[in-house]
Amino acid sequence: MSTDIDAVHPLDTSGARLSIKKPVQRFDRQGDLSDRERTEAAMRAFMHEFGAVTATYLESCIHCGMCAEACQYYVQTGDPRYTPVHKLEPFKQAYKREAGPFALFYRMFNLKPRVSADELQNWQELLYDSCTMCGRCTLICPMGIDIARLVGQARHGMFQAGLVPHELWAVAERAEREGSPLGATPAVFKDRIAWLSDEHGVEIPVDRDQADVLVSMSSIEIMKYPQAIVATAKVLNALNEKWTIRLDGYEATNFGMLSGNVQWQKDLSMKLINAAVKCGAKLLILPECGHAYGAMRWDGANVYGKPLPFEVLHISEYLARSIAGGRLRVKKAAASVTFHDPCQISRRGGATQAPRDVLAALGVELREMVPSRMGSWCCGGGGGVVTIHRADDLRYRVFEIKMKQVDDTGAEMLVMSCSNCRQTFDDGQAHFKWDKTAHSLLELVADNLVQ
Amino acid sequence: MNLLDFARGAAMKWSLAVFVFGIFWRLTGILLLHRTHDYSVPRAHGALLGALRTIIARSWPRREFRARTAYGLAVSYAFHIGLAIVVFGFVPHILLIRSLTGLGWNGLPDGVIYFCAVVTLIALIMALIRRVTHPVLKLLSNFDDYFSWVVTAAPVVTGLLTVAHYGARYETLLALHILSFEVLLVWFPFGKLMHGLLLPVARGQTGAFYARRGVNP
Amino acid sequence: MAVSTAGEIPVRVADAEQSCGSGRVLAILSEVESMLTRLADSGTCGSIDLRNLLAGPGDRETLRRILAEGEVSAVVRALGETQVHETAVRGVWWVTHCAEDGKTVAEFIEVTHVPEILKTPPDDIADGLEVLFAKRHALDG
Amino acid sequence: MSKDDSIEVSLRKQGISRRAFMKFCAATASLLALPPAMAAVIAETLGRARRPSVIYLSYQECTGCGESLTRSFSPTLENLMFNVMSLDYYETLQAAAGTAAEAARHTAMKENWGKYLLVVDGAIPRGHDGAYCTIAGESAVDILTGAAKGAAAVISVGTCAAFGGIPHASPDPTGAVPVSQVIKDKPVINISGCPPVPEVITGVLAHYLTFGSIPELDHLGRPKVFYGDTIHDRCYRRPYYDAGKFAKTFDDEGARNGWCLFELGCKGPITYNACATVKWNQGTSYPIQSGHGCLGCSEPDFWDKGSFYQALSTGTWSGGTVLGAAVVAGAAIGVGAAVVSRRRQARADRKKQP
Repeated sequence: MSTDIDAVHPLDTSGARLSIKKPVQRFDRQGDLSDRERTEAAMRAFMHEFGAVTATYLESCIHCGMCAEACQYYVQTGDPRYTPVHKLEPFKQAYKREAGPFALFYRMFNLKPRVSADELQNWQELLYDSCTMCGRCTLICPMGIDIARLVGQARHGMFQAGLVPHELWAVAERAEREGSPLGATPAVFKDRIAWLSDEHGVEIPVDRDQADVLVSMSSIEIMKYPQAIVATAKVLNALNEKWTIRLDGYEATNFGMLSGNVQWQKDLSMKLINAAVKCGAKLLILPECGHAYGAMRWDGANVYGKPLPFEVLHISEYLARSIAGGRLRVKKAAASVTFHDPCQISRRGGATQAPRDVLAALGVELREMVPSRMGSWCCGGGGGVVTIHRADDLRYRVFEIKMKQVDDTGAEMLVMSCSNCRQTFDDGQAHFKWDKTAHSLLELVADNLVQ
Repeated sequence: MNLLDFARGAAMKWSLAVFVFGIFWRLTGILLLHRTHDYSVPRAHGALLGALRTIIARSWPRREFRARTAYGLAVSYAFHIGLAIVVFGFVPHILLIRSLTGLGWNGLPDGVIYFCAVVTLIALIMALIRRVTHPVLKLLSNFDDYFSWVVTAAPVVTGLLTVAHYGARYETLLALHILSFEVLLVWFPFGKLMHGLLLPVARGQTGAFYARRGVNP
Repeated sequence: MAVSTAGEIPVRVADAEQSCGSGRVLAILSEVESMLTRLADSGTCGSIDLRNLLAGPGDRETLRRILAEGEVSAVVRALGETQVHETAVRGVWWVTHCAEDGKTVAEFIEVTHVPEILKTPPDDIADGLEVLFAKRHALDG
Repeated sequence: MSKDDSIEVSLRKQGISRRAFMKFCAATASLLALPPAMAAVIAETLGRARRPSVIYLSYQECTGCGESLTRSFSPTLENLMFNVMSLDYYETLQAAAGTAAEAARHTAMKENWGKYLLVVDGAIPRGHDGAYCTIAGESAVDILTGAAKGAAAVISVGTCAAFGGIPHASPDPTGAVPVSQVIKDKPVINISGCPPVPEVITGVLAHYLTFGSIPELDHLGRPKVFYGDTIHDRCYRRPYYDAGKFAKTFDDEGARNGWCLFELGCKGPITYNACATVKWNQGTSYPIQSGHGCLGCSEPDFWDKGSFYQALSTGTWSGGTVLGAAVVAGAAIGVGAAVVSRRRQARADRKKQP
């Protein structure tokens, strides 16, 4: 008996301190489905994804392994399991067996066996803990396979199988139930607004019937960086916008999307869309949040099933546009700055130039990280990974890349436009006792407004 | 009927038939699966241009990836270019292409072809060594990878033996060379070699998808 | 272009200077050189059959021009002419066997003091004696 | 001239000098690609040998091979060649006819039983019990079988005798077969070619006379000394092939410059014969030197291997309809596969809803 335990948890005598080697990766399960029910549920969800575009990607992989070289998890650990396309193995196997052109033969001769619950469980770590869907692999793939998008699709099956890391499942479930993943319920939010309005002496309109601009927030901002709300209000008031926050639709984060629940993703997006439609907004401003941009700017209309009747802008885009139009004036802020590109806004969202235009208007010396913009390294907290506690060690390892990048610029100030990145930076700063603090682009602008 | 007659006759006919049959099967089987309409407002127009740009630009890695991919890339480029030169530059091959398609062009001197074939073979061997030693490639590789390697390397080896008249009589070597290529033709649509045709589709759809977002992937 | 007579057929005579076979000519020359060395050192004779060596148009002319004509020329009349020439490279002979219609049937380079065909065979010497005896007998008579 | 004389004695009686004989031996050694020093050995052996009896049978043939044979060397040397043999039966050349001719054959066979050389040109029709070719009421198959019984060796001259040749070509109405399919218990030397190079025929005879054995043969029964290399290997135009310079038509600049004829369908690379070295008409030329690609006539079934003008590296099939059908079938199955997958997906979606 004791030998079994020793085999599962062998002594690690090679490290700096003596310890037990990391146990076999644990996985979480939701619900009490049987293994068979779990795989069948996963298959049904996978099947839904196998359209022509996904099929082309899954057919095209040449097993060249280049995607590993773009992935922060592989680069930092050298563990081949973190090869991005390997994370899709069960998804790919399901495709070949169920929907590909030769599926009939794969099934007839069992050339590709049925995906098992064990496999799905083993892949939980690969599809969640070690993938932020940052899309660097999409950029390197010589066949142009959008691996990050496929990981998102594979998560749909994982959710249906009830095989999501527990914390991520829990925040998603809370978001669906309470409207916010982090306890920023309408009541809590309302209290916060009232308090912030008093404290900072800014007017924050709530629940206007009619408004040109609807402002949404991230729970992370509401709960952890409430200054962002004040900063937003300052900017919009300075611009004399007819704007509002609505308590029936304010949450921009979408943990339904990150965890892989299509229905919850839709529910969360529809709240925001309905609120904007209700107040006749011409513009929906998304907060400093990366995945919110992907969920609303690019997926919103598809969830809605038709083009959205309003424009969607990330706050950095809104700032850049306002400054370019001469409506918003900012003071020169003398400092050297480096800017962290949030993956979903920059590499996968296309709003890469806007924050740089804003920084240029602020007159700061921008010291770009190498690489930056499209090729930028992820902070390691995206894709819901920052919520998963068991992934902390791995996350800190990949964060080392980011710290080195920032240090190498020698810039005095670190700026970004994503509160999820920001909280990942804050956590990394605390863990490593690092001397760099992450700042918000929006707050930097708000602090330097010309009244 | 000897081996060469078989290779030039029935085997060529049926291998070509399987080749086109398989290609159409696989392409229609993939491309006719369902598609969804994207209702999001594009940041930029020119999805087609984006597709074309990615189809071409993705042939070369972005600056930030170059150092880490240089070796694998050099090896793959070596055998891809080598194969292209040998397949499209050697006069007997051009004649085959002309007899099938009516298109012809001038060939390269044999010395150049032999050199390229040897380089190609060396690069293929290096690629194989890398595949069986590199932890990532070892993990990813399956039967398709190794079999596709064999059917790609076999025509190069038999071709070199044929021009060198080494190992058997010329007509036997020529027959084996043609047959080995026919095996490649038969395998092409069903394995990873199909990436030759899927490449523009996969790159193109990514290029078009991100061009809408104003991203140049 | 209609060709009505043989003379109109556009024929180009291969140029010996641009012969593709010059590599072969060089190979023959080096073989001749090693044979000549052996002849000088140990008296061993050698010969090269040119049949399969001078395949390209112009090869023969090139080789002949290089070796050039020497001091000795002889003709053997037996079943057609056999021409024997010493080349300018002494000890190197060019032997051409022709049939009665003048066509070449075999061609050799011989590296020797005297080519075998010039020497009188023992049987023929006996024949010679008989002939001489007959001629002298006739004069005596 | 007595049959019992040695070859040397019989030649001397014809007034052929020793020098002339030496010259013939030198030419023979050269022909057989033997080292020049072997001429003396040939002279020695031939000098002492008895003149062998040769019986020459002709079946489904055009007499091209015989025409070729009688043009080996120049007339004088050719005479010499025939003079060292005793050609006891050859319908084309012999004066005798009818029953006298058949009697001559039977006499020669009886007198030289077990020692004579049997030369055959033409394919043997086996269809309808050999009814397509009979001589004096006897079928070709029977005559050949009978004559072969007493032969020391059998020589098939020409592609028809060696491989079936044109009579055997599709659709082969007479069931023509090569000699080697009729005679299984005797060594058969195949001297293929349509016709064979004359010097190759005489060379093989000379080899047999000199060494008393059959030369080393390749897997198709052809003497390696003449059929050991391809035309392509020995072609003087080979450097152009290696340099990638090809004539594209028979009257373009490349053709006039004497470039390689591969693109014009030359079968030199797969044809084993001595044309490029021995050449034709006393070493004057050979097809490629005269501007035409090799037809591959010394190879089996050369007549049925597609156009003479189609390059070797191309296919010999014509199957546009097969390819068209493959496209349609592939697309149909692909569409079917996609439809099936879509249905399965729709079913999965329905199951997912509740």
